[in-house]
Amino acid sequence: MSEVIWGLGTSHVPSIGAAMDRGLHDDPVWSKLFAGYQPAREWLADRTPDVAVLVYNDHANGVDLDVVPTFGIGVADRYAVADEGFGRRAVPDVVGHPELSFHLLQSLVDDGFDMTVFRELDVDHGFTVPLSVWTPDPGDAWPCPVIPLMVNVISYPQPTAARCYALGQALGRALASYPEDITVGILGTGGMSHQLAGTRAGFINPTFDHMFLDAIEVDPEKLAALSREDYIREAGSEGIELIMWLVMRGAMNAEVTKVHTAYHVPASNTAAGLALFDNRAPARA
Amino acid sequence: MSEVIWGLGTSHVPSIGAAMDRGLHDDPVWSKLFAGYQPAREWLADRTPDVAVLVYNDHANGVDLDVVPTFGIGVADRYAVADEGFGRRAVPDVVGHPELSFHLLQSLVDDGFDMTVFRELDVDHGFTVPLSVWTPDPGDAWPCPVIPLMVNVISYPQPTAARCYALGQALGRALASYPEDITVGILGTGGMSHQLAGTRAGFINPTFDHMFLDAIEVDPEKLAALSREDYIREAGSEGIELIMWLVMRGAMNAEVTKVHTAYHVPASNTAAGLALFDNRAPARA
Amino acid sequence: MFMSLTRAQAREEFLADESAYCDRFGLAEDQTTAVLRRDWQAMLDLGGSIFYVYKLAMMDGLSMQYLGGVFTGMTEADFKAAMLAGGRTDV
Amino acid sequence: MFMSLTRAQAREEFLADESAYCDRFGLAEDQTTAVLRRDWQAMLDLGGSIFYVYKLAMMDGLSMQYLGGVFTGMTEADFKAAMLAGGRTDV
Ligand SMILES: [Fe+3]
Ligand SMILES: [Fe+3]
Repeated sequence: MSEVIWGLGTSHVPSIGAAMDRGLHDDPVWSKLFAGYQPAREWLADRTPDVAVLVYNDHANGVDLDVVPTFGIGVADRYAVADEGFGRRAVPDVVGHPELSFHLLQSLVDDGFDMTVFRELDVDHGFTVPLSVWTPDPGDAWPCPVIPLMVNVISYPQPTAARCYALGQALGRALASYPEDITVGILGTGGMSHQLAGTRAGFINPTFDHMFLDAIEVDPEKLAALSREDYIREAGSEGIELIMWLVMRGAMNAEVTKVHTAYHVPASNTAAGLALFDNRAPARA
Repeated sequence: MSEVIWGLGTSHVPSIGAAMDRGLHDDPVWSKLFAGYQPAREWLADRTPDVAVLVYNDHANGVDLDVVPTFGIGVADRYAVADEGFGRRAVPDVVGHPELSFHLLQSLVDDGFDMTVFRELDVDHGFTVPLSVWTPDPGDAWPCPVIPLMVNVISYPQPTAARCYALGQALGRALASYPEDITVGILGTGGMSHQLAGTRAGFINPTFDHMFLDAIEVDPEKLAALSREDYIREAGSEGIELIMWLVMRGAMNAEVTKVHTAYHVPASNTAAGLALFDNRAPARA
Repeated sequence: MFMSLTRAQAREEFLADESAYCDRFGLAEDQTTAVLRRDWQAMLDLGGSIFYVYKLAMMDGLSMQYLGGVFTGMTEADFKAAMLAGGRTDV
Repeated sequence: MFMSLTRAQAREEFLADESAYCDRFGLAEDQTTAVLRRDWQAMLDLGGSIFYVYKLAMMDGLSMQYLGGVFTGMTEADFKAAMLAGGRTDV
């Protein structure tokens, strides 16, 4: 069986990637955000898994909005970095893990999750920014193969938070039944509170965000019980991306150990948050 | 609420469409097949619903195999007839029903079905041949708006028969909760036994097909309990298309009244079957 | 149509003749007008996704914070300042 | 690549230079060879879906029953006759 060793929740704001690509680590606007990432990056550097599963959403870059899958999974051996309208980010393409992808696909479909399969997929900032948060200087390659798990959060009706949490639990079962002994890291991405368009553009709700950062560790069921409308009202129309953290959390043990959390406003128009959890029982740490 | 008034299961063999398009109704190879359709066509001609939902699969014509949704639903106001490699069939484009589509989409997603949404979709023989079986001479337009419900049956892993039956039941609930009083016909398409490629090419299993034609009326649970492998072994690699009849059946009442069934071998390489059920209680017929 | 702007060549074609490019993709007249006039609010009102609309803004060298200002009736500088001050917590 | 054959113009381009067309889509050498030689079984073995492969057969004016013959070592006439006799019920 494969073992989930950690789970990382993180925002995927494009400007975080842009700031890193332009070397603004020490810029006064950005330094506080990046300082908040540092303890997580150090802990993760010593715990590179054999494979990572990255739960994210595309922003009309890899997939046209004419076709909107609720849940998708990549089964390719390579995912190119997308050109989002201004040339692609200068970061490595993503190496996949087709064997584990196919195992997860089959397990999830048999478990009643109606996955859309991507044999080809370009990945956008929703995917590459979390990789950069994890690994600021990847060099020629990201630390390990990564499997994309795509969630529709940008087009109504999004899946419910409860369904995302259930997908995470099914993902946990699927990983546990993989024949090989490998270690896995899971990334849940997006959020935190933000709204890009409309009269509420610029909306930020730190109270909700802090509640979320606490509850994702100790009481994910509470977050899974919130409706689509709850998320949009409390976290803004794009804050509903937070439901993707529940997929990550669902794949982990009931009890996890918090390694680090960070919260910063703003990254561009968005509240940026990070939460890193150790999935191994304390005795084994 | 909307009311499902009938359910029609039918094969969608492309050569049936081609034979109709070339006026081969009375050709000796085809006349027996078309004679079998006649009673169903007459019954249906008097019972045109306000909208139809057509459960089908695409054959790498409307959607590239690089992206394979397990379940998809169209929400467009129009679906063009696809060019499958030899020019499009000379039949009308399909008029959709976006309002009912959106209602079904929302209900199904809230009910835990992970639909892929198609805002644009070309429909191939899997869609237009069943429409021709229902309505041989559509003239300028099909009898009513039709909503495509797409199922992956051509790429492993297909959804289980049980999941298809559950989708049908959810579809039935979604239709029942539609605010307007409209009548609906449901078409489940594909099958019956056939295999196109490999050493078993040409495989036909009339015993299984007749069992299926009986059980789809009186014991759909039995068919829903069969595995993917059962279908492929008993009905051939493309015979697994029959799981789409279970979506149709699931949306109907526990008890339905058989109007007509027909069975014919071969339509090209395929066993062609038809089953028409009245969903109204006998007292109302 | 905005999806096509993820290809560099398409971006050149668009800039060369914006109106012809809109025609090519079958945009309605009010949609084309909104694009040509850069009426960002109208693009949203006519059904454009913010993620598509943003692709056009990026080509114009405009930021999401500029758009945020447009949607809320602020200047870009005021919108940026509001974000740096912790965002709009009261809406 | 086979998906592109649903467009009439692409079919013309393919027929004009099949090998160049395969290159354009990045087919491996063994895949290109299978296409050029119309080695239908090899196309399947190399991972081609029957529904893609059939698009090529259709362009050649070949039927699914011709392919059925190829896969089972029969002539098209024999395969057709077997189907008309009720199909292959014993495999
Ligand atoms: Fe996002
Ligand atoms: Fe079919």
